[in-house]
Amino acid sequence: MKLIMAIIKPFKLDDVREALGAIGVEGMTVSEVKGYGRQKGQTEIYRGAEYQVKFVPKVRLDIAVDDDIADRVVETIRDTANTDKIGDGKIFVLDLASAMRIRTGESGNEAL
Amino acid sequence: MKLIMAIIKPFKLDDVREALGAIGVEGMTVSEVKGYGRQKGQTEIYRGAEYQVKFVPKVRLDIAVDDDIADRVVETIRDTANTDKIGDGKIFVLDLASAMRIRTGESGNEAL
Amino acid sequence: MKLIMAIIKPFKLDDVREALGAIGVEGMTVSEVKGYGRQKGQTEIYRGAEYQVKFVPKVRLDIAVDDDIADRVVETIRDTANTDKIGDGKIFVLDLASAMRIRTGESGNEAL
Amino acid sequence: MLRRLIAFRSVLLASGLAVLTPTLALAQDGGVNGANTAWILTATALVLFMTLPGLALFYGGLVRSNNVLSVLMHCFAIACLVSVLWLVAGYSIAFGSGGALNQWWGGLDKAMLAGVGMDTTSGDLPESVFFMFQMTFAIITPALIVGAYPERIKFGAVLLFTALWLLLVYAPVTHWVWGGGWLADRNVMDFAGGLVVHATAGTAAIVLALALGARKGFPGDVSPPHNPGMTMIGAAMLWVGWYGFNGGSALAADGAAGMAITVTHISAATAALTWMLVEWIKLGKPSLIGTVTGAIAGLATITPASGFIGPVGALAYGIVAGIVCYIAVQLIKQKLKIDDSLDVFAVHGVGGILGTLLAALFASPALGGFGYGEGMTMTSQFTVQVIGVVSVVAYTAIVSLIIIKVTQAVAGLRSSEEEETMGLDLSEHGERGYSL
Amino acid sequence: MLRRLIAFRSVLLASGLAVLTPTLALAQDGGVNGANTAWILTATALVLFMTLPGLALFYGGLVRSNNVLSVLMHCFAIACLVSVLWLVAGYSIAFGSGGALNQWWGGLDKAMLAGVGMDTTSGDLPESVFFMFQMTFAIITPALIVGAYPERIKFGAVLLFTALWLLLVYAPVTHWVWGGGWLADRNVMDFAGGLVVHATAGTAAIVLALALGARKGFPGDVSPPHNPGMTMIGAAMLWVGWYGFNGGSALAADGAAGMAITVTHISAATAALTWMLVEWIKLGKPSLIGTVTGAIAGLATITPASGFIGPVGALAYGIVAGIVCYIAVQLIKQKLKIDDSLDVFAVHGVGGILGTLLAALFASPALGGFGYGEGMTMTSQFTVQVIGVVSVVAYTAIVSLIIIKVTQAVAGLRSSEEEETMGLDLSEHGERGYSL
Amino acid sequence: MLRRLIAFRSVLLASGLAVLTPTLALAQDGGVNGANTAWILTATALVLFMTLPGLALFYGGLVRSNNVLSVLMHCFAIACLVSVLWLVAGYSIAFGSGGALNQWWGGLDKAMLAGVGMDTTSGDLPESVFFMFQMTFAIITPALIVGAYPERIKFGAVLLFTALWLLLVYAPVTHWVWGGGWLADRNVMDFAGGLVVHATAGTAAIVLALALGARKGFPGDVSPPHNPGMTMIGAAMLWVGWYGFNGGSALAADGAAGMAITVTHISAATAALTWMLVEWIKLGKPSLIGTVTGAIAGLATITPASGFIGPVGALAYGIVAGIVCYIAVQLIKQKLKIDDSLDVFAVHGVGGILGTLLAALFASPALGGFGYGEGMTMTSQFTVQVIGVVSVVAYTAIVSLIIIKVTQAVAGLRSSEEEETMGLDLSEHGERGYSL
Ligand SMILES: Nc1ncnc2c1ncn2[C@@H]1O[C@H](COP(=O)(O)OP(=O)(O)O)[C@@H](O)[C@H]1O
Ligand SMILES: Nc1ncnc2c1ncn2[C@@H]1O[C@H](COP(=O)(O)OP(=O)(O)O)[C@@H](O)[C@H]1O
Ligand SMILES: Nc1ncnc2c1ncn2[C@@H]1O[C@H](COP(=O)(O)OP(=O)(O)O)[C@@H](O)[C@H]1O
Repeated sequence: MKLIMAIIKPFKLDDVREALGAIGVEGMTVSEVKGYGRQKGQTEIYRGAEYQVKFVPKVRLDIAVDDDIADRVVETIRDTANTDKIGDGKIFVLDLASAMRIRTGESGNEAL
Repeated sequence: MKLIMAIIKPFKLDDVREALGAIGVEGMTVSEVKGYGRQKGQTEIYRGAEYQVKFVPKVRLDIAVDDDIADRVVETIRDTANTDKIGDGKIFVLDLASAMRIRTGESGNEAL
Repeated sequence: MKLIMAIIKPFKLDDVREALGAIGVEGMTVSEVKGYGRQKGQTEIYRGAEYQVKFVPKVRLDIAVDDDIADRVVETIRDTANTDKIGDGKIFVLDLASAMRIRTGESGNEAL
Repeated sequence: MLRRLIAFRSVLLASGLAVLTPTLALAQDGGVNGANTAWILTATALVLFMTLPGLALFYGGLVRSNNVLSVLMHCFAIACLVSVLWLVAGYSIAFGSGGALNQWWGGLDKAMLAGVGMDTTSGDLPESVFFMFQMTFAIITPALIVGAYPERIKFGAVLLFTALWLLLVYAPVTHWVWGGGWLADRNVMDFAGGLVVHATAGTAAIVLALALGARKGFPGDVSPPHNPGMTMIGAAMLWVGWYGFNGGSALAADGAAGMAITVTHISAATAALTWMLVEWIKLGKPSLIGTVTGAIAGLATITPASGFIGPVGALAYGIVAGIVCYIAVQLIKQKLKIDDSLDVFAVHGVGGILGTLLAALFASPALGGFGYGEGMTMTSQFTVQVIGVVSVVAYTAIVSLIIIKVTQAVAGLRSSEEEETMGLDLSEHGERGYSL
Repeated sequence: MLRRLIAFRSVLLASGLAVLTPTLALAQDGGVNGANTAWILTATALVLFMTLPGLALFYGGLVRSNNVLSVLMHCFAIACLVSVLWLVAGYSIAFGSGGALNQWWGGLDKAMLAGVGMDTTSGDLPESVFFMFQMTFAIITPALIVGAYPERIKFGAVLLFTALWLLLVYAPVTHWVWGGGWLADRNVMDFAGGLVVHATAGTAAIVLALALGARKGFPGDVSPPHNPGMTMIGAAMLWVGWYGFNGGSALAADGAAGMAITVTHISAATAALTWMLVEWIKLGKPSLIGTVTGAIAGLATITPASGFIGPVGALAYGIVAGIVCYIAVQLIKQKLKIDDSLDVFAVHGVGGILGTLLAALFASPALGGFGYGEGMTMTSQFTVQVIGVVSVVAYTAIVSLIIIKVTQAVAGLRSSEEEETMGLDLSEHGERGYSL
Repeated sequence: MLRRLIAFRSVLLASGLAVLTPTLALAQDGGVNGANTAWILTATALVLFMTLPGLALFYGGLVRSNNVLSVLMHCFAIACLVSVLWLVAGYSIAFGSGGALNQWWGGLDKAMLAGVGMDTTSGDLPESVFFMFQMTFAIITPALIVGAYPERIKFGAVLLFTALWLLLVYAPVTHWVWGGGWLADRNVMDFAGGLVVHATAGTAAIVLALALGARKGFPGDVSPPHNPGMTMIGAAMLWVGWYGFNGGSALAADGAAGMAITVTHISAATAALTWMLVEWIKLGKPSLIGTVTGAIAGLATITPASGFIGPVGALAYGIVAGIVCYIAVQLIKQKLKIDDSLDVFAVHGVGGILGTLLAALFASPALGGFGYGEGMTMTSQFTVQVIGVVSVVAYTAIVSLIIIKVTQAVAGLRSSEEEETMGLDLSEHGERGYSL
């Protein structure tokens, strides 16, 4: 199993979720995060003074998936979250040692 | 060492923390996350229009532990966070390459 | 590649970000988290009743880096985030199976 | 000449209420009545408070969190812009004596308050006080329209539309009804602005909503109100301020003002409870936003009638307002799919029109009301009310549409999709609502 | 007949203050005094503002973030419900002339404001104005009780309890004290509602808190106030509105009103500083919530005395209120472990009772006060005050308990544990407070 | 003796405005005018509302989220402290008759309101009402200074500085200008507090900002306002309350009050639009915070002139205020790098001084104003205004500096760096602003 961690632009969340649903991924966990990278944050101006907002709001998806479909999930996220503009984000893949569904105690692929 | 990442219902947080304390786990890091899965979010109605809240508020625990007790930690979370209702959440386990305590520079099990 | 996950004190965020920039790490993802550990939260008092805040606000950095510089990144965080006081936080290192930049589709070290 | 007061007084006199205790003993011709002045000064502050910050909060809580500042900005900037224009020409168009054209507008004699000093009076009030009191009405009317276009309009369009609309719609209509124009001559009953304020704002709102198009995602996928508590605070302030709106429209600190706030309050309370019950029965839960919306519906609906009907009539007004405005919201949003985003027409337009028509009924002494003007009967009054509603709605719709076309040509109406997604706070004003 | 005004005036006259400058020259028998009307119209708006949104915010900031809307909803719905009931029967029970039973209640003669028109007067005010002013008191009193039961009560129970309580407790007690009933006959001193408002609300609150049981986790593990700034805003609005509450209770724009707001303000300021200092000394830090709570304690405490005592007495009132109410909070919550969640009894009940008793002392000219009614001395007055407190508290406690039992049987009192965990905003109203 | 009123009236009389409609018919010597009393009671509530919660919110929204409660606490505690001190000595120093030293201060005759009862009058108002009205001015002035020192000052220092400053700066300067002191004798024009309120507060603010040093990270790296909506709400409340501030300063419900609120409102609206336009042109976007700051600048600037100039003058005031205060903010923060954190001097100090000087110009009937006092011309008046500004600013600066040194020695001024990083909410008050 893999744990796929994707950092994407917030307004792409709904699209990505739907695209993943279409290929059979029904569960995921989402967090609001702040990204630092090439893309710079907005400048805000209050009473004439500039405030450089150093972070850019991003959304992070954590998705545990079976090894079989990991590549397809990565591709799907890539295709859907892509806007060809700087700051589109990253997809990281980690090996998952084990997984368990709390409600049933099932583990492995059953748990996802 | 393992990094145990558990997604649970928010109101179970205190119980889980206490149960883990009882088996010797004193440290953890908690984030507020939103879960997508079988459990659906609440419907809210404003002026007669329905708003389907697509996410369910969840809490995510990240707990770094020695390999020895990893299984016991997973079991304890499972037992305490379980309500037998849909949406109870998941426990994922990852291998941890290394750990360090910033204050002292200790590493490995000492750092936890 | 490694995924370095560091839990630090919020007011150290800017220092750490700058120090990492100085050694060539330009990207990272930041989340606000709550820490449980040796350091205890603030006590608040409202109308004479004590409220023990059990969590301590922390900031979590997720940084994907090339294996080469992983150790240097860990050391840099350690040095910059250290205040010699309890609650300075932890640095965890995980192995990263793969990485991809959404915008370009580049993968591996190119993606970071 | 203060036709509004005179018109109102004559209504009372004609209906046998001439025995109204004379509180005006102090005010000889041209004299100032200190007590009435004290109350209208207060009422002016109360009505300003309705917009700043009442209405701004009421609307601000209903939008997404990344548009809250833009809504506050709309209300604030409109208040400023209207104030200046009211001085420059608006007041004169509304309350000047337009000479030969007096049926249609008040002319420009009083532009820049020409000839008005500390000792100039209007009725038994200093004219400066009457000018200010009326200005707060001129402010809130275009501010009500803000509810039609949040989350997607350009800020420049808000300003240009408002400026033209104030001078070309609000000021003339005010003259017709309160300034001695053709509807006043026909004895139309509009105590505190069912036609002048709510019908005009509601009509303009729906025209603008249609011209602008719906928000991205409407109707199925728009975000819920980001802060219902803010909306409740705004509603509470509107309610309190409405004492000045309707009570101040008596232009005196007397029993007419007291009765006006009584019926106003009862209608608001009844409509809120009614809306709450409807939701409870239909949806299973009574919501805060529904309840406070009901109160505003009750307030808007009784506004034109608040000087003419009694407490029992006010109960009826509240029940009708709660049910009809609730249905109107569902109809316009869900059936007609018009994104009048914060329901300006359904609440204010429908309420104002309804209240104006029902006034002809409930003014009847048989229904606890205080009677009709000289020579008027329930039927003749109702006819006049219908004429008033139709002409004001039609005029407002047509002129608003023209103004919208001009605005679109000059300043553009709608933000880009990217700006809409980002939220107007950042895209139009460069600010964020909450850094918690 | 306006016994309250008369009682108060006679107190002043009897104490040698007959030389009060006659501001009432305009008001012959049955005449309306415009200046007084202007002030009481304003005071009515101010007191409504205390509940909507003042008290709602004061309480709303103190609960968990997922209960904030339910608290606002309680206050808003209570305001609406009481308004309608006040028209239907409440006002008549409180201020009607009850005939043979006038010692106990005012009867139903004035139900639906029967016989009250624009020109009906009460003293030198239009009766509609007096009706409205008193209505705002009737609104805030059951709204104060909201602080006893947040985060765990069913919404239906709030409505049913409030309706019965208004008619069976508030209205009769008001008649006893201000409507010409048996306590008025005994010259009880309660200028603006120490007994009528604060003692009744506080007593009902603690009875209800006991009947309902504590919140989950109380006392060790409840959440801290989710928004102390909101509480401060509410407290500020309550303070400003209290000028209308106590200053309006003079029912005139004169030196009595001026002195009432003076002592009211001084007591609030002093009590806030006192509470702040107590916290600073005892807990090491002065808190915002403590300071504003002190101000409210000072306001509640001086309310019954605000027409009878002088500025130096007000300083003493403030110090005593700050210390005694602080101790009362600790005692009830920490010692007795009663979850009167937002300290209604400790602040309002204790404050109102304390202020009522101390009034007998500080009304003494020797202590800077303005004296007693005809034939009264400090001792005889104190006896009357004790009788007033004991009877009002006992009556309120007993009748409230019966109402609670009825409510429990009809509507149920308490939410399920799951609903409580989820928060009442979602479980009872289907809304969320913040989507930031 | 009420020199302020007399001074003002004489200005009017001398300038040929003696025909002001006599609204004061009721008030014989020592008599109370009910209408004026009603209005000043209201104005008192409005001005209190400006600080609690208006100014508190205006400032609270501009700081970081972990300092919001400390700012609210500063305003609230200052209000309480000043109220008690105003009773104890402040009012007497400002408005007592200081005997031989009356040019400089009012002495202690009226300390604790000695000799003031319900029937004591000041002009045609009950003295208690005048005392309270003036108290609300005494509250807001030191509260304005809060904007200079947020996020880094010790709470004890706030209290000690405020107490000394009220008695040693505010009260004497008030006596000079409004209490019959040396500047009143020279016919200085300051209708509602350009010198007394805004110049003193602004001057003290910049001295304190210099003594305290800048916030960590200033200027490049401070956090943006955490809640601009809160700031807008506060600004709206300040605007509404300002009707009481400037309109109440007429001390009567008459045409002078009406004209005062007219010009006040026009100046606020114009300055807001001006500031908005400047930002739009210079920075590409009009911001909410800029716009509301402009309104406050317009209000502060017209304050000293609001009884002397006409509506066209008010337009000019608004434009000048918007531009000059905008430049002043940039100059002080960006050029001089002085961390007067919320721009107290740039907005209130500069505005108040500017308005005081311009009053000599725009009072001219040729510019639509209402003329000068007996024997005064534009030139002689301007000279007096310059003397007033220089002496008030110099006196305030010197005495404030001494008070700061004393405060530093006794209580310490500045929080530790760790406390500053943590935020004053937790470090000084043990509370958190938001638990959402
Ligand atoms: N090395 C990294 N480790 C973790 N997250 C990163 C890293 N680099 C970038 N990110 C995340 O990816 C986001 C997008 O990166 P950015 O450099 O702005 O654009 P792009 O990916 O298009 O080059 C950042 O905002 C940050 O959240
Ligand atoms: N594949 C997944 N990867 C990551 N998180 C998941 C995944 N599936 C579910 N989750 C998380 O677990 C939570 C519970 O899952 P859900 O399907 O609702 O219930 P259950 O686990 O009882 O079947 C979700 O809200 C989500 O946060
Ligand atoms: N076992 C653990 N797993 C994950 N996070 C941990 C663990 N132990 C501590 N932490 C995180 O590190 C932070 C600091 O730990 P703490 O014990 O307070 O101080 P220190 O690291 O100085 O001994 C905690 O607040 C928590 O966020």
